[in-house]
Amino acid sequence: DEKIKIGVSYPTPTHAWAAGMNWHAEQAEKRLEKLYPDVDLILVNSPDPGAQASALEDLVSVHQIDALVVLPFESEPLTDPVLNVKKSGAWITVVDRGLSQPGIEDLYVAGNNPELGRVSAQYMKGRLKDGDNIVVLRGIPTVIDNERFDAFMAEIEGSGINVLDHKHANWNRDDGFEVMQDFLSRFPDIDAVWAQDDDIAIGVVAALKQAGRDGNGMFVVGGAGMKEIIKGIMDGDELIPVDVLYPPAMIATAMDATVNAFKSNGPVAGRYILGATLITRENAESYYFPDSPF
Amino acid sequence: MSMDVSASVAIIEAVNISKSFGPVPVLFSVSMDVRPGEVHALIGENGAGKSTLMKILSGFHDPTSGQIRLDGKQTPLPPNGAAEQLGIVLIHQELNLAEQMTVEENVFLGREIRTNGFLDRAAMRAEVQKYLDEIGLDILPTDRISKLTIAQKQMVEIVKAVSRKARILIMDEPTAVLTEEETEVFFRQVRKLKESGVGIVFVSHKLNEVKAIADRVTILRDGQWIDTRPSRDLTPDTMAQMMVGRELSDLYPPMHEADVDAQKVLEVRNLTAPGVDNVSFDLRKGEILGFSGLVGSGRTAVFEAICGLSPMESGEVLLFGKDVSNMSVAEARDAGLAYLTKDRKEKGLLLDKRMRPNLTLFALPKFVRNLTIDRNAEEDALKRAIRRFDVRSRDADITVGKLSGGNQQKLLLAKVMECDPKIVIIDEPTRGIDVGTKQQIYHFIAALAAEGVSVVVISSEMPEIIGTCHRVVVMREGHITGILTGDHINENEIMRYAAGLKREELH
Amino acid sequence: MTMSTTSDDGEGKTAKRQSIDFKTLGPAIALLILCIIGFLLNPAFISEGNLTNLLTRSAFIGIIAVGATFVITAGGIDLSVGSMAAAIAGVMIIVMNNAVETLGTGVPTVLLGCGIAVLLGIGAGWINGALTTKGKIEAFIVTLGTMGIYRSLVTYFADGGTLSLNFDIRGTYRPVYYDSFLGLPFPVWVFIGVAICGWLLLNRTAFGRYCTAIGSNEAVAKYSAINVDRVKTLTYIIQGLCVSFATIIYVPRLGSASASTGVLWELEAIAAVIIGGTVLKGGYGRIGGTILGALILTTIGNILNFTDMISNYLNGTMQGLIIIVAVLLQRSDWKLGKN
Amino acid sequence: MTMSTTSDDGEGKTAKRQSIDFKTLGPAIALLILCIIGFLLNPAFISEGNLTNLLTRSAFIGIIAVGATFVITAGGIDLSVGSMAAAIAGVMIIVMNNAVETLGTGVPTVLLGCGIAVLLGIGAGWINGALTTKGKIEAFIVTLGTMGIYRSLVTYFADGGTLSLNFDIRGTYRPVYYDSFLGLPFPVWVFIGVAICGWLLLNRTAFGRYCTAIGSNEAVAKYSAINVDRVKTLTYIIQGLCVSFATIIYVPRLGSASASTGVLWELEAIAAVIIGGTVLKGGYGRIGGTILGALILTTIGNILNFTDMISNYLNGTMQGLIIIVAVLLQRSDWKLGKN
Ligand SMILES: Nc1ncnc2c1ncn2[C@@H]1O[C@H](COP(=O)(O)OP(=O)(O)OP(=O)(O)O)[C@@H](O)[C@H]1O
Ligand SMILES: Nc1ncnc2c1ncn2[C@@H]1O[C@H](COP(=O)(O)OP(=O)(O)OP(=O)(O)O)[C@@H](O)[C@H]1O
Ligand SMILES: [Mg+2]
Ligand SMILES: [Mg+2]
Repeated sequence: DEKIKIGVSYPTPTHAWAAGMNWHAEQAEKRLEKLYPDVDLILVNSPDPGAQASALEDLVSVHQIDALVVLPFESEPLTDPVLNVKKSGAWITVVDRGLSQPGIEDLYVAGNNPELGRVSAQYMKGRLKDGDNIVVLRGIPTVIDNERFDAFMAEIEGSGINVLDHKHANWNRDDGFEVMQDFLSRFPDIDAVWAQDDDIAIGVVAALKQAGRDGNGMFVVGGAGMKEIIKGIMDGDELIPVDVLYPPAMIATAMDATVNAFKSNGPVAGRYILGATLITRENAESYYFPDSPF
Repeated sequence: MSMDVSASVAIIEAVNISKSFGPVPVLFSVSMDVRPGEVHALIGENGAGKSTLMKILSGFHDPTSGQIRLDGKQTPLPPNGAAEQLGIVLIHQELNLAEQMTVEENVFLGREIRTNGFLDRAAMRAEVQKYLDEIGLDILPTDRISKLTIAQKQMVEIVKAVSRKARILIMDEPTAVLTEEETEVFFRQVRKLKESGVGIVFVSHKLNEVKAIADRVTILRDGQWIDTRPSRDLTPDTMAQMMVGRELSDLYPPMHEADVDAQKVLEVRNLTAPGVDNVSFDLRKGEILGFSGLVGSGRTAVFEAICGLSPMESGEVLLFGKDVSNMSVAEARDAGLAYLTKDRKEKGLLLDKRMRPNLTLFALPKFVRNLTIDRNAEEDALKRAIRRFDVRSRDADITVGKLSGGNQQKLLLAKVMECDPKIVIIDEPTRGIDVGTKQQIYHFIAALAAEGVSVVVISSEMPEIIGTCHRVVVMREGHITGILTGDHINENEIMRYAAGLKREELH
Repeated sequence: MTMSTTSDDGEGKTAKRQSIDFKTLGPAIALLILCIIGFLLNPAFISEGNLTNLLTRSAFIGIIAVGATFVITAGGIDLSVGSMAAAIAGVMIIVMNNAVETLGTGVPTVLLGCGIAVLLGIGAGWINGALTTKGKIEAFIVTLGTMGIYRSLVTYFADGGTLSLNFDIRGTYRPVYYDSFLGLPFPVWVFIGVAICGWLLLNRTAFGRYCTAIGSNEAVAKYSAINVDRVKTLTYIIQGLCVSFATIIYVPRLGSASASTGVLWELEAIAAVIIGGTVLKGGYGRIGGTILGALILTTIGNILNFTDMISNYLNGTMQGLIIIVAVLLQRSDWKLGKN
Repeated sequence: MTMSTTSDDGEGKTAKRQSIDFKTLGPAIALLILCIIGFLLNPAFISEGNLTNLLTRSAFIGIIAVGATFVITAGGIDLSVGSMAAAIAGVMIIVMNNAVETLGTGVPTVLLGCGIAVLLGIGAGWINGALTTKGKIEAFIVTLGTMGIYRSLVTYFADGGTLSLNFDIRGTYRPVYYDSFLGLPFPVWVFIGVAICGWLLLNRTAFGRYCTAIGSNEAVAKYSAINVDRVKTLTYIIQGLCVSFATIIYVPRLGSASASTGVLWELEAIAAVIIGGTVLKGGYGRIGGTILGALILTTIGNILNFTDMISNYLNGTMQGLIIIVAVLLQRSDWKLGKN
């Protein structure tokens, strides 16, 4: 058959943000396949970089794809495998994590990690004063985490706000809870928490409530745009008053654009960088997807 | 002392039992019965099928054909020792204890005393202690099996069996690892049980014991029933003859005088090691040196230290004049010194492997050509060993664990001899071996010595020591109490040194 | 100061041997040293709040490890516990959320959830046990397989994301994690209860002896007319039940379950068991040691959160080193049973 | 049709028994069935490209699993292989990147990297072996500890991110993964080489016999003049060496190493070994089976990429089920063997 085959490859969702992305990808698949009967989207997810490289090989050798939309597990290890797909003649769209070699992809769609750190820090600076103390809970040690963290620290620098310590909470609620419990035992005076991610933030909030330290203007800044958090912001939650967007729906954007590369006569190739919008009570409504798992 | 049992009805009867393992037949229509209050001995060569018959009688194996009658009624026995509920208890030939558990736990395994669902450990300990006291065994109910000597383990097995209130008690070579005193203690228990009407089946290669304790004797040969007779009609010699099917000449070979000026091949000076206290002795070329003593007197410990199996604490060992203190087992082997363990199941053989890898394991470097193992050489060695040591297995491909006990012992001997040692230490050489083969082994030892190999025989069987050795070292509590030669080698003398009644000034 | 050296369960009159029993005391000493280090790093370590947190956290791994002690003592292994916990938590949440309409958001719904958890734990344990005994597949493979299955099931139920408990039920259920009784949080009480029951079962009942016997020598156990398959299956069922209990106190903590719930708990549980002195090949189990092992593991994590002297990245290195050293300490006079 | 039931060392001529030995053929049959399923799902499964991919992918796990066969046969276990691979890859990359200035970006640098990898593998294996034998710590704990240590070291070296190989060296090194010789990619040749060496070593040399003997009964091995500690340590060193080889062909594939490199490889390797028929308690090892086990695992993953009939989330479920069924298949005639 003469269908246009588009492979979509991303990491196996093991946390809510990725699940949200998976949801948006599936929604987009249904929508696009209905809209264009001659387009077949093939969604594959992989549990680690090696498996993703294998999946890319399979997309080429078995499915003979015409285009690839890929959210690389990690940039470095997947650069060569994507390059190999490119060599088969397929159109390449890279999502979120850029490859380590320029010029492979035709299209790049991404969130903005440093921006996420920077926006979070700016909000902190706006709410806190000289001499206030914060703690930072980081994600899984990865480039993404480093980019967010470095930008955050650079922005905080010189503001007089003390970062007491930072530990990895692995974008995980349980770890967020336990690390925060220990921070609370260790530091008697904490004024705010940068949790970087909404899952961690949920754990942090549970620890704060348990220790009874959720009052006195204490607040937590997470990130990514989980629906429960956004709902909370809409309802005026004081503990998590804002969120910084890192939209899982970017995969859908990428799929749309890739299909357009075959269907539209407008130019598609290029770079699309999505902003790290600060979600507040005022704009929360427009980022709320109650049906998404995220 | 044997009461008249011919009149009473059998408790258990095996009728025309045949058994094959796969295509290999092992028993051919064998019948035997056990009456209340009798001791029925079962004798036969290694591999005759005694253990197999015992396992069938107690439900551990199913017969291929034939039936088991209990109190005159045909009864299929439940498997895996559940026949205990019917009053049938078996002591396996191979020790059957959980090593990491305590004496008490083992004795009561599977039938613990409980109150309100919880173990009544005090009651169980008291019970075990009672039995231990009764047979004079100096261990605690809380001792772990792994710390006991083989003989102690065997006694625990006996306690376990005796404590089970059996109607039929089947014992497969319970005395193989016991000394005469222990055997005496054990026989006292047996007589007591007998008086209370228990039927006892007893397998042994020690024909004197059979004569002493049995009321009737059944003889098996190559899986065939030969005869069942009252023991008063038999002598050890006639028994041996019926087992082997031919007349046996002298058990012990004529003793060749050792050359007292021969080169000293092994000199041990002031050896101290775990369980060994300041031991010194020499061994000459072509000499057969006996090591006697009570169980736990440290004979094994001496040679384990010499051969690198346990660490030496002090002293020195000269092998062919060279100081070799604290060498490894491999170095000992390469220097021509080999030790044959008395514990064939735990330390001697890989029970889940076949004969070939077992035979060559100790001397494996000898079979390496071009970095790989020469399998043809291995096969040849196996053929030779089977001939030389008369290892009988009806199916050459079975794992060693399935060989009969005596044949395992022969294979173990073959394994150690495979490295052509110049000095060989044989710990309990004839444990579980039938008379015919015993004779072969004694002749074999004598022949080795005649060829110039030095042999150390560690044995708890006094006649064996007396019948084969040129000199005898007697040990007690880790040290040497005497070294006997010539006419001094007799039972009385050895016993007095072993019991500590007499002590020689050695230097 | 004299102590017995028997590798005994610490009873028996062994007065004849006078020395320090590292095998038994090893884990306790290791824990003590860790606590001292913790205190030196930061005196807040021994604050009541921190100690309570520590105990409560240990409860999850500790309860699971008590079950693992049985499985390992009987010569088995269960790698599926972490995923099993996640799957049970997931199903529990789904059931409770769906029960809101009929049963409301009160205690009945929570009890229903707990009941389901217990049933699932028993069922999952039985599956592992039956596949190992009846199917004669190595426990390692069976439970590696079920580990993958449960993990992917919870991912499937959660659609890759997080299953969250209805907020109103959470209100009812919360106290099970957060409230205390006589100064100790409920999870700690559950832990104590499970530990005592486990100890009694292993050391004071025939069943416990059968586990040890099977782990020590299966043939001997079989020949003692012990139903080996049933006892082994029961150890897996106990393990499943322990996972249920752990899950029941885990769910009210954050009210959610996801694909990352319980990841690596199996290794932590097994590590706790072995640090506690139980022998991996079976035949010798120590519940008391297991409890200490669980506390040691939790304390290591806690201490590493208490200092910024060590690069975050090296947490794993510290953890690994401490575990090895803790075990080295108690093995120093290990030789015992061997020859 | 009668079937043989020996659980024996699989050598010896068993010609007289005419039968299907499921224990030996089980993995082969399982693989065949998988291939048929793959073909039915999508005929492209048997395309040359796909088969080559499959073999190449199996090489990593397969090579590591060959090492694991030795460790397991001798009664040990090594959980650290995945992290060890990551750490070796990390150090290799750092060394090669730094060598660019002095050695250039050509073959010498790559050879230096490979040399370092081999040394590190041997060293890491030696550490595991020495801690197990001299330190008398259970292998499970030792390697769980080193697993954490190596994993966190690579995170540390990479500063939480990814270590990537200099692009020019990559050009030189790439062929090692991507090029072919006689139609087979280089990694497959390495795999074949390692498999043959492993098979010879285990089945045809004294060393292999010693491994089996130790796994079967350590005391017997000791009394048979085998230097038990040395042989056991050597098995860990062989394992380390195999990890080195796997890493040497892995690095040119993705040109990088990070904290997520090699995660769960240890479980995959052990699974391959056991699916192949080696007994986890030791004493019986089969290199041929291990190879088939590795192929089976890779094929499962490959087939699951072939179809979107099954929810992606259920991949783990399928994988678990297939592994259990594959082993069940080969264990199906075990009953006959017992007594
Ligand atoms: N499970 C088994 N499978 C195959 N053959 C077996 C098995 N058990 C025993 N045999 C064989 O049956 C024969 C009889 O063995 P058995 O153990 O009954 O001899 P035995 O009379 O007790 O000898 P011993 O005096 O040496 O103990 C031997 O040839 C042995 O190899
Ligand atoms: N490695 C060791 N460490 C501590 N004690 C030991 C060691 N080896 C042996 N012993 C002790 O030394 C004593 C002598 O034991 P050994 O086995 O040498 O005696 P034996 O005379 O050979 O007795 P048997 O007749 O049982 O073979 C025993 O009490 C034993 O427990
Ligand atoms: Mg589609
Ligand atoms: Mg016998």
